[in-house]
Amino acid sequence: MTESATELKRFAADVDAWMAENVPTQPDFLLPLSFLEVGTEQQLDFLRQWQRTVFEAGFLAMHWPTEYGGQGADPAYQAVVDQALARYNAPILFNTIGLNWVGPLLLDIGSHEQRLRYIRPILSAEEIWCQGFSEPDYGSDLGSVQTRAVRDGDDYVVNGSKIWTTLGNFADHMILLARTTPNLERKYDGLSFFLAPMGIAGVDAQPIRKVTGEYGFNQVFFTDARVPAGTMMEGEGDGWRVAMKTLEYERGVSAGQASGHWIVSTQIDDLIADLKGVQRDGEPLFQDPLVRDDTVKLIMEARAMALGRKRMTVPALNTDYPMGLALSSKYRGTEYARRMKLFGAAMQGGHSALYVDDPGAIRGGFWQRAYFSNFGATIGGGTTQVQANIIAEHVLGLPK
Amino acid sequence: MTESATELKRFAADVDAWMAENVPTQPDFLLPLSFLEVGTEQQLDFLRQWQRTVFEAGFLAMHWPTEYGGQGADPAYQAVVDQALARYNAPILFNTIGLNWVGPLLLDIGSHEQRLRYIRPILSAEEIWCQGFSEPDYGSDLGSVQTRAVRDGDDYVVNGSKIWTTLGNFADHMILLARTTPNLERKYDGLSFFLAPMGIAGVDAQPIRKVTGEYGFNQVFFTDARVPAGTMMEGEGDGWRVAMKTLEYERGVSAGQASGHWIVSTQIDDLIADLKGVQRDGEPLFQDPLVRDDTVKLIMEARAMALGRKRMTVPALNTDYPMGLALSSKYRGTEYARRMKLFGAAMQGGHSALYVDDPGAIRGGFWQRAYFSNFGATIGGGTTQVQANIIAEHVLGLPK
Amino acid sequence: MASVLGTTALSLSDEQAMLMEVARSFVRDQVPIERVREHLESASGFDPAVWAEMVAMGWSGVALPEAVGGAEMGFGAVVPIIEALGFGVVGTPLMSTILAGQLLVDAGAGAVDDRLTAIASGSVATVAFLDGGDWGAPQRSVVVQANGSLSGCKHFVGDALEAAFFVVVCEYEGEPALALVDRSALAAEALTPNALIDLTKRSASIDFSGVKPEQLLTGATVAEGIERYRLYGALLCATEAVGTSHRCLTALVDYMTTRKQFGKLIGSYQALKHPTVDIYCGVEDARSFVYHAATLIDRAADPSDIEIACRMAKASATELIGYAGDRSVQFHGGFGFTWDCDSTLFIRRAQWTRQVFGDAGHHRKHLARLLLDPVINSG
Amino acid sequence: MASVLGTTALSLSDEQAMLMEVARSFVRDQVPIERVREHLESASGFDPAVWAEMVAMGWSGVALPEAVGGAEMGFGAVVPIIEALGFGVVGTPLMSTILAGQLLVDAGAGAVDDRLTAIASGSVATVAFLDGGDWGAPQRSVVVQANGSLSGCKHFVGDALEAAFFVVVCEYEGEPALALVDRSALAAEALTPNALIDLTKRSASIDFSGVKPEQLLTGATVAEGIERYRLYGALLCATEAVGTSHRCLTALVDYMTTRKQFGKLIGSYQALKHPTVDIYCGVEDARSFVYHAATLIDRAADPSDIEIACRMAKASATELIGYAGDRSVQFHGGFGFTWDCDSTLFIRRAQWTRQVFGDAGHHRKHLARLLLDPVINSG
Repeated sequence: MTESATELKRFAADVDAWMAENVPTQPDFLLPLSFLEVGTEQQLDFLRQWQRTVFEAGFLAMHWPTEYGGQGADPAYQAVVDQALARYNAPILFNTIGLNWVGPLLLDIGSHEQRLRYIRPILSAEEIWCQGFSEPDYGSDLGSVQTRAVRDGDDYVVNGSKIWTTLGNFADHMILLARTTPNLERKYDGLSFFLAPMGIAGVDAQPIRKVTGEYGFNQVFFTDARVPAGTMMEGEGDGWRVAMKTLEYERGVSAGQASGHWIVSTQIDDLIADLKGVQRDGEPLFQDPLVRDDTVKLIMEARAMALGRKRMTVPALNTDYPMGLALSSKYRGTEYARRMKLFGAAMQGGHSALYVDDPGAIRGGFWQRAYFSNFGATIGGGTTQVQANIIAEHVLGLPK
Repeated sequence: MTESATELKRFAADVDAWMAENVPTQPDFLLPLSFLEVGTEQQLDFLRQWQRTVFEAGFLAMHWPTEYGGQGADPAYQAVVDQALARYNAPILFNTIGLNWVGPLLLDIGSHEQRLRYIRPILSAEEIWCQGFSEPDYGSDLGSVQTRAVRDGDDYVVNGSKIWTTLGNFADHMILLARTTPNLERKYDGLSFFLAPMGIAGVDAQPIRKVTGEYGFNQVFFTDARVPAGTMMEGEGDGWRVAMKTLEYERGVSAGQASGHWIVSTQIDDLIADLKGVQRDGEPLFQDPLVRDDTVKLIMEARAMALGRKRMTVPALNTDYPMGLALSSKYRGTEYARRMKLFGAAMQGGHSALYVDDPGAIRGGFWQRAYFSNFGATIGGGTTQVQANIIAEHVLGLPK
Repeated sequence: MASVLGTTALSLSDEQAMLMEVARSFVRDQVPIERVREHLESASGFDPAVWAEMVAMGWSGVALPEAVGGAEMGFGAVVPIIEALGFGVVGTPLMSTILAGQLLVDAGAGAVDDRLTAIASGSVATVAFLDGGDWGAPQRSVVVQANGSLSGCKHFVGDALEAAFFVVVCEYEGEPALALVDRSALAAEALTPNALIDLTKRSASIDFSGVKPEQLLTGATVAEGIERYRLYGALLCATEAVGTSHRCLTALVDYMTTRKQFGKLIGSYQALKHPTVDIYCGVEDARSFVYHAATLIDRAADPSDIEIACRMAKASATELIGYAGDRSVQFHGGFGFTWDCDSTLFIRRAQWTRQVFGDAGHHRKHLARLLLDPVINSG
Repeated sequence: MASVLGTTALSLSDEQAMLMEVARSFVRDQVPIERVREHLESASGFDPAVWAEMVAMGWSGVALPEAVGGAEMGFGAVVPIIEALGFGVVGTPLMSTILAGQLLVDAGAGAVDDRLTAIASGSVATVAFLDGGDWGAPQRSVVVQANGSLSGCKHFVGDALEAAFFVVVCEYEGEPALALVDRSALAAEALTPNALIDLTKRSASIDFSGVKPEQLLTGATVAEGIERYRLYGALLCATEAVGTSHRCLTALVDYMTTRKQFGKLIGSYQALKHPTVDIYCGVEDARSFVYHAATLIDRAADPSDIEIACRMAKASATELIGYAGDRSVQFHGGFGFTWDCDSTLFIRRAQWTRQVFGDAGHHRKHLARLLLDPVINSG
């Protein structure tokens, strides 16, 4: 074993010990399954405290520069932490827009001052971030953003509305895509990108209730809100390019996220463990040949995706479609998760009819809620159907 | 029982007796599974003789007027015959373009002279018909027909090429869609419809070999072929309308076909009978729970379609989508057949690897050949994908 | 050898057609979806005024004998009514009550006329059937003890809080029996309401231990009645799901013909258009199965034909509503993910429908027995 | 408790990468599909010159020990070669020969070096395995009789007409055994060639009755070797199918980016585009499984990990090529239905691949045993 491998192993042991000690037990209220569903102050306070604890223990942004709050280590160290968080079923690190998109973006193209100003509060969860890209009439179609930002002195006066704004009602800042020049021939050229404060006059976040019955999304209304011109990233008209860069982080095409632990990890192992006791037609569920066949299909799909991630690291096996595995990972992963969670929800017999408030529900109705909740992933950030177009066009070269 | 019901029952008994006596045994060469695959003279002669026999027995076009060769009876009588033909596994009545499209079309909008001239030879199989709609570059897109027909004296001079012309190399006449006026704003207005003779100079049919290894389709080349102007149906520019009328017969939306027995009937019952003896993992095939489940799905699908046909006759159950069941029948039926035949081909273990020339093949490789052959139905006459568009737009009112 | 494709009997009587018309109008005019939504989080889940109107129209007794105040139109007459209610996603105790009434008719042989009379005039009744979560189990764990009182619990008892009395599937001297229990015989704490995924539905667990039934039905008709209850229940849930799936389809088509993305109506994208066609085809199929079963039931057809038809209806409708509900959320995009989108109602109904009276795989397993075994064992 | 997701070992040695490069170039430059087509209806199904070149490159002995003239690069080294041949839809006896050689290595323990030497220098060998059409059966119906001669038939013996000798899976004194039979020991009429659906493949039924094997292998290594033969066979067929499916994908994409209908390239229609994306994802998955298995085999990993990986590879590749071949015919439209379209080769290969060494359902049944039983029995 090389020296660095030995060190990493020792670190993993330390992390393990820390997790055993520090991962909090489940509170008596529902915790969000992902950062998309923080709906109550109670949840917010709990998650804020937990993220701060992880940050202060030195287990967040392991591979970011120390001067901004990171640990200056190899990315492998963060992977070790994230795996331990999943293994210990730890609460999520919820400030995800900040941790995974804004942070990497600032480290990539931000100024030293911007990094100093924004990154540490992201890590400590003192400042919450949200994203203002989608609009009510243009879900996946960012080129058509209508929210206007008009220069007036040192500010831009913003009018319009953003939707599906995760954490919008709790956020201190928003990465905001707005139109600074209307009616250009190339509509993309009229957009600009702001690190906009949320606590200013004229910004109003209205929570949206979801199919799960919970909250977490907002519609954010801007009415003559004065966003300081100094919060613009790059120049006027560069917004599209910056937003596309941000989406690369979202789609996981680029690395650099402070932590991958933004969603409660749900594996087919959990499904088998949770449903082992279910009886179906008088026999244990997993004795039913059809259930076995379906379960094996799901296991194979999960292993195929895991192998695909491994295969990305073997260049000789990626010559035909160099970006293919990466570009298809959201398409594959979110649809797999939908089907797997649905299977978990569906195979409970009568208990499939119960929801989270029923004390008799299997694992508190986890699978039913997870299935519903998962539509956030197959719709948000480019629907499955849009993802299929992206793969067809960018990996296979099929026409638009 | 009403008088007419008693009569019909007596007729059914007569038909039964006739079939028992007259349905020929399987010859020592492959017979076509449908009229789309008549590839050899041997097959042609056999089928021509068989159709003539059925016609002369008075069992063809039972519901067409007697003056043109029909029997002037109720359509129910033809249904009885067709069911008996299927039950006795009789060879197909192969002159299908004539029997099912041209005949009904002439009875619908043809002149008395045209009916007298063409219908009887269609029924007796003395004259074979083919259809010239599709062209190499425009499969399902009939509006773009390029074959030109230019008026010259009493003829139209035709140049161009038609493809997927079933029976084209054996046919005496073609229903031909050609462009008489080019470059119109509404391209549909430039088309005309001919009952074109095939035995004239400048018409050349080249057989096309199919995925099954057999023949049956042709590409037909027209080189300054002189088609008499008198063979035009309706007027110049009416071709699109007449062709659409013809397609209604093809899609089964309108009734009137001389016989429905143009394809070897393949039912899930046959599949079960043929595969009963197959062993799978050391047990009889139909003891395997997954095979049982898949088989039940296919049975249900077949029953659903049969119920759908029955339901078309119950107006109160067709108020929501009045034409829906009819317009979706090709989409449903051909895709069901593909999956069913594939299942029959796939569930034979090692024998699935055999093809029609192997004496050890189950039922002479019927299922493998039928699966391949079935693509003619999911591609021809508007692909499955085009059919889905038709249903979406014409039944549900979704946009183009 | 008979074809596995079997009978294709399918018809609709003038009375059924009339009921369909009336029920559709009622739902359209009286129970718009906004009215349904007002009761999603209430204790009963429905509007008592709506229920009263349904009773006034005679729906709770439509299949009951005239002697007890019913319309004696046959069980098939229930189908167009339930389908219309499914279309409206209307939650009421009608299905529970009709199924309880029919079980009493099938098993009770005249000994329960007072209860049937009560049902016909709007008394809510329900069958306490499930011992646990397994619809495929025998459901015999509640036992009539030597002292005549019951022991054991029943689960997922539909509309239990509204029910005036319960038909409890139980065991008496080793044989299946039905115990009739009046609501008044139960202590309040004997009922534990469920939090169901379908917010238009209600059920509860009930502890019947120590309760003395006021009447006990036994004998051959009971066992047969219970088997028929499983099938009739499957059929009505399938029927309801056909209605709901049809509503889901119309909502989806409406959205797809008005919502634009990337400059085009989303209904023009084949990725949405073609699955919607498959939902449409599924609605037609499941609807055919449902009316096929309704036709056979009232003809007193071969029992195995009725069983096949009911099971096909449930298997078909279950798959349909599961697919329709799921795709409805997805194809509505962001809006589909919100509480305010009616897809929420459809996808939640789909989860409830799937399991109740057995899911598609359960029914196909029985269908394989019914359809394949006779053929493959015939040498 | 270990996760059912198991190991994700996956790597490629430099030698394997080099072989991949060489094999791909060879297929691209030397065996274009037109050359394959020339032999579709010939007796052998392949061009002897192509086979000679493959032997010259050492491919028949790539996994055999150096002692017998092999390259001793491990069985995983076979995978990139077979994948490339799959991409070319090239029919040769390489797979049969390599599997026969590996079975002798696994079961023969040094007693068969002359045969292995012959294989390494290009002698065609094959395993006579199937008693009938059931890949899941024990295959023990050919028996070594008291007089030392065989009784019984084998079916679907790959490349039988080209084979110089046969490794016959049989039974000796109630135990599995391998009989080595030279081609010269068979009368001409003992072989009945099949007419296969895949025109690049060849097989025959062989009646071994009365034939005296020149050598008989018995003992524990034989039973193990036969089990490994089932897995290695599954893996190589999966590997070949990955290559063919990939070729099918490229052909489909080519057509979809050049053919127009209704004024647009057909590749722009989502009804064709999205299923093609699913074929692409299937190719990536199956390819990962294949190289995963190849990695584990050469690491002498836990036998159950190897078994799981091989079975996943076959299950995955079988479903993939079935779907790809079918959609390829459909999406090529009228042209897809013709003999001249290469979809003909793909869809025919798919039918052959599905059944050989067991179909997807067969392997998933075993995977359920391997993956689920330990977990659900662990209390």
